[in-house]
Amino acid sequence: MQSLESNALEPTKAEIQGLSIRGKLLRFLPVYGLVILTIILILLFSILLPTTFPTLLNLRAIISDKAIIALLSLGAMIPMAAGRIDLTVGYGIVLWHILAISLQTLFGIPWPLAVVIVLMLGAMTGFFNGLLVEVAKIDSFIATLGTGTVLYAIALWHTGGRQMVGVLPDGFYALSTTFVFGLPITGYYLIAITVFMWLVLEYTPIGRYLYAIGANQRAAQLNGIPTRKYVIGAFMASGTMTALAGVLLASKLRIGQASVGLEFLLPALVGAFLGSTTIKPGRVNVWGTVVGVAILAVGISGIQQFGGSFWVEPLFNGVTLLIAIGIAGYAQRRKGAVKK
Amino acid sequence: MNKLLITTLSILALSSTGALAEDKLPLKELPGIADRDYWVPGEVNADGKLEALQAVVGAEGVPFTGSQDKPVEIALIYPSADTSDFWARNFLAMTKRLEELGIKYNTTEFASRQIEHSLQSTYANQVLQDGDIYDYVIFGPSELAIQADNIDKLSGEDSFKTYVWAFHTPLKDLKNQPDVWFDFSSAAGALVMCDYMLERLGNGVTMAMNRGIPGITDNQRSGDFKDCVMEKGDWKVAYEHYGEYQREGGFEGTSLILQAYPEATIIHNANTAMAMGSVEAQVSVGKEKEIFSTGWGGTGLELDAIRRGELDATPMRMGDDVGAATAEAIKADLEDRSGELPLVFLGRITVAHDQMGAEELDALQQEAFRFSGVGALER
Amino acid sequence: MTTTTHHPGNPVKFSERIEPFLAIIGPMVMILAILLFMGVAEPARYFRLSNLNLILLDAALYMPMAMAMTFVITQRGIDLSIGSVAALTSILMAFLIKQFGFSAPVAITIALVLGALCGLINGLVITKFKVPDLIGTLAMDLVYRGLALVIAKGLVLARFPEILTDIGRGQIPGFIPVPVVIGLLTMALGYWLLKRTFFGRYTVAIGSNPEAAEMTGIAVDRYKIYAYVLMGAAAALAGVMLTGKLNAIQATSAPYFNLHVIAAVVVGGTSLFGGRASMLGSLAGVLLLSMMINALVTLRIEFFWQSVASGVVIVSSVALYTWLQKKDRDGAKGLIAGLTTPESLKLLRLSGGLIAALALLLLIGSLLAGNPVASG
Amino acid sequence: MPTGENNSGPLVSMRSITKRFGGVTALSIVDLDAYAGEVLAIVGDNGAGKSTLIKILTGVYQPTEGEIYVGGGKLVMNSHSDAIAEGIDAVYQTLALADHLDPASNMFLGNELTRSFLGITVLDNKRMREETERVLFERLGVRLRSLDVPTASLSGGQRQAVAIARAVYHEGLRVLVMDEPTAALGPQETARTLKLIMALKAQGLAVILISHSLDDVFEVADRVHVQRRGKCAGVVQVSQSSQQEVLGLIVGAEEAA
Repeated sequence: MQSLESNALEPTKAEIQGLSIRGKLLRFLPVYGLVILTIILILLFSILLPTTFPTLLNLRAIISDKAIIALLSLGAMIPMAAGRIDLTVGYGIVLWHILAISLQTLFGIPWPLAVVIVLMLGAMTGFFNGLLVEVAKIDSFIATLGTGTVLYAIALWHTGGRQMVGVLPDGFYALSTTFVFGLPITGYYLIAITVFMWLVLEYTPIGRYLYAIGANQRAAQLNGIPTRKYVIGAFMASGTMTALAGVLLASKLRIGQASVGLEFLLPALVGAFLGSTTIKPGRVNVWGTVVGVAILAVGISGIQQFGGSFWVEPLFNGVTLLIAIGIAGYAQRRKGAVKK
Repeated sequence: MNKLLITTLSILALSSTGALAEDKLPLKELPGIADRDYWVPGEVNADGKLEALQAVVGAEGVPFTGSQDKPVEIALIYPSADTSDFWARNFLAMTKRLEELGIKYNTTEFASRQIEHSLQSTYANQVLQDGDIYDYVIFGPSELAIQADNIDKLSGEDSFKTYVWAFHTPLKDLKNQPDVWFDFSSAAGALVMCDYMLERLGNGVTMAMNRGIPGITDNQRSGDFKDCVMEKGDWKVAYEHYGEYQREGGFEGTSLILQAYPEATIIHNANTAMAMGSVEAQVSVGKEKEIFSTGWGGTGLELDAIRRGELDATPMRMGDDVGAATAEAIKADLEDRSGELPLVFLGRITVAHDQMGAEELDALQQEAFRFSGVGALER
Repeated sequence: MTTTTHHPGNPVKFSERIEPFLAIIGPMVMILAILLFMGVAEPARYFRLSNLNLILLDAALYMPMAMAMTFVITQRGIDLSIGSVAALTSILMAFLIKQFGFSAPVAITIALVLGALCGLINGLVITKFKVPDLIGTLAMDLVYRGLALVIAKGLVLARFPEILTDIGRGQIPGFIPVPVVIGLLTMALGYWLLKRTFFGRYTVAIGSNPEAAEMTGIAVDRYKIYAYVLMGAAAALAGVMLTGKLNAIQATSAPYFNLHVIAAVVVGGTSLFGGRASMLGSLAGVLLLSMMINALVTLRIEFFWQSVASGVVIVSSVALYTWLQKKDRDGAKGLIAGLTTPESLKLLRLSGGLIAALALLLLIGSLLAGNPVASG
Repeated sequence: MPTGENNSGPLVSMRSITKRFGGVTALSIVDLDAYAGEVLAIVGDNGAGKSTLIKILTGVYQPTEGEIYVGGGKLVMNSHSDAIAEGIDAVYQTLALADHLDPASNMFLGNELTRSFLGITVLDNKRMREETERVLFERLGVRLRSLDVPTASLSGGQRQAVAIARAVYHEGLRVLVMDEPTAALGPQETARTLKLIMALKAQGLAVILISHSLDDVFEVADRVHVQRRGKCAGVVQVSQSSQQEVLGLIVGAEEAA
């Protein structure tokens, strides 16, 4: 299944130099199309809903609501860069947010340790996924589907239909509820992680190698890149990010239950996929992913303020994804046409 | 192969005899009966039977006097895999009450997720196939209309009694009615709540709503309540958000309401999860004292929120009534008194609110969760 | 020179002779394991005609989709939208019957055509927009689900004409249920399509070597679209069967069709990397998953084991197949030998380290543990 | 000297072929002639334009400028199937085989034999199998142990035979292009493949052989066409030349006359 090909088509410097302004615009449109669309949407909603949309309150609501999905998206995009998919981001968050609470309430483990244990478990799950994919050579879709179902089953077994509730230390709640300069702290986590991942993926050999593996694993191998190590590492990173998202979700919800979390899987994947259509079109990338999650957040929030209903979300997610990949596909064909 | 044919025929034969018992329904007619494809409890319950069972359930258990050569076998088919602890509490209440009554029992659970209608259907078929094992089958439909045929099939089986949980509207076109429907009536709860809210807040108020998913439950919890306050108290509804019964949905809806519809001073939430999300959104902008927000169900979380002064009122179910009543029904059946049971049992509902003292709330909670226990569930 | 069917030289090697059946060894071994286990654990209840009926009835729903998905996956594609297609088309069918008084056969036909149309859209998105299958069908899944919700809201449409319930759960007296007949017929159709038609031949060729297929003049895009159209129609058929089975339908129905069907097909030995198709395997895969759930229910085992079991079965049967193939290629190297390479040792050390760290953390945690604060 | 040059005109001629991709010129004014019953080798460095040249000859690419003549008539081809219709086919280095299909399915890929069954056209697998067996043996002298296994399980030479059989099955085949047929083969298999080429030549085909191995070229070819930097660096008769001379042309040490 060649579902995650990496074929970047951002314009090169040389290419840009020779172009007219119109040409440059045409060339950049697909690259920043989603960003522009996001800005247009924000402006549009701000004009139409001047009193309610462009408010600090709304910004807070969007950030505290979507930061976790953005983290999941960023987690999911790491294996994607290496041409693999990780479905455990959706199943994992169910178990991790439950464990983050139950380790404290059922076993009395202090919260910082509980958090570290959950993160470790996340990394281990990622490691296991990596083993299945790279050592047992099972397709990542099936492998992570398998581990995901098992994680989910453990969550069901562990809770037995109960909600995990308990009075938890304020320090644990503070992980997600603190406000810094008027905005939820989760937003700052997101920025920090985004910048860190951006630096690693764009400016270190790790990122180069991951993208190289995603583009052509065989070639990467022949060039001496230890692909196995990097793919396993990518899954571990994604597992840890999922666990982090789970911890933050637990701190935000204060309740752990098996019915929460699975619904994050699709939006998280959609965010990462959307991300692959912008900034660095043709391959998943950090800022693109953030933009992808942002446009969905903005769009859905705006439409809902118009009184949109519960069906808005899937429809908007789907249509946006279609349009974005349509634009990217168009750009790709234009480029292809030039080549022939 | 012939055996199958015979089974098929015999099931057909059974269902036709089973239908006879329900020929007498409805017992009386209430307004709108022609427009409904279901009966409301008042139409099918013989006078006094519901109240009698409610009284038994509210009182101390009277031990079972008969003898059992073996434990009764109970199968539970319900969508408990991913919902709140509603099903777990019912289960606990039933089993604890059975123990209190001195009835020996074995349970087998067939759980699924709420949206796995097909799996539940598979379970129903399999339990039916193993009908010889079970004495009682408790069925919590994933969705009433979708599981109607399975209710019918299970009810048509003679080797066990069929009890339905979480619904209280007997469908008219079932060939076989289950022996008892056990539920809380959201419609009744909506009316209790409506009366309380009008008395407390007066007329002409503007409200916004976090509704669930369009459907019968939301129509009763939110729709009936809305109709009642608009009609009796001339209230206005500024906005209705569908939060899909999710905490996230409640948070989102409330954030939206707070900024887009500041005229709304009351926020209705159609379940606990949304109420918690709603309260959280209010707290995050410091508006929890200005907004009068309501929940649904009076679960421990909601009562805690009321104690913290974040949530203001909620129609509170005596949660363990359903499970306890099921145990009482089993006892009545074992004592050959099943004729005394109503067709529809409704658990008791009262309003818990922020003007109650701590002790009052505690007592209410104690009563509601007398079997499954106040607070987090231990199973 | 006359052609003879007699081949000189060495007799055909055993491994070559079983090659065509290698794909279904995985599910067959698992099925056998279930049968053996149930033969010991609960033979009386598991092995009876009515239970076979139940298993088949459960599996029948997935047969048409597994058939079509075999083609899609063989072409290196995937379709995540089938659950939504099933829901959307059957909702529309239900509306036509309940609200507009269409006769059931007409409405069913319309549903199937609509399903094919959804498949066509998927195919066009993938071939013309050049969108990877995974993303394209994921997007369309959201769109179809959204449309179904727009149309039906939370409404449940129930009580359909008899023909529909016959399709979904009818029983031919003394014989197997109608849906099973339908399911097996679609499977047979799939087998025929795969072996006897251009579509089947080109499906394998496209999945096996897309460039070669293109070079030999095969209209690759068109045949890809055919596969998605077939998939859409099959999903719609499954939707109709589901509606009939439950005698009711809702926009949120059929939530996990895609994963279940993909799992069944992959367990059946069809490769996600394309080119390797096994229609018999897909049938075995569907049966395996149904038998497994049925066995767990018969044993009255707690429900979450279903999840665990399906996860384990999926992964292990794919792993088994991969291992068999690898063994075939690289010579029979034992599992133990594979574990002692320096690379594997490093991995073992890493996992050991992780587990040790975790154990240490848990130990520290329990030392520091205060009283559990379980009350809310 | 078995070149057809003296008997008649060339079977296929390419005249002044130029091919540009965007701003890059891959071929510039190249001529090429191939005669029936002759093996013409094309050699040259990577990027010299060998594969572009044969892709134009086989209709995969269209030339930016220049013409192709077959049997004296001008030819305009829009696709590879046009070339096949004109009797020009190619066996690519990758062999273009679907490894999961059996040899017969591969041999007839895109050109299946059918029969009518109850008015429905279905594939005639039995006849394709028989034909495959016949063609492999009669034209190439190859017998496979089993025709029921996936092509992937055959040896390199056998796979090559299947790919060649696919090309020669076409009755009207006149020109067969072979792209690096021996690149991935061991010495034994290479010898067998060269024998196949000689057999095809004996059957009167014009064989165009692209190869890096001058040993192979000097073993089977009659003439050698040397490509260098998108241009033809010279055409030499094998019988009147040496490997040194050809090597010189390839690297540009001496310009050909």
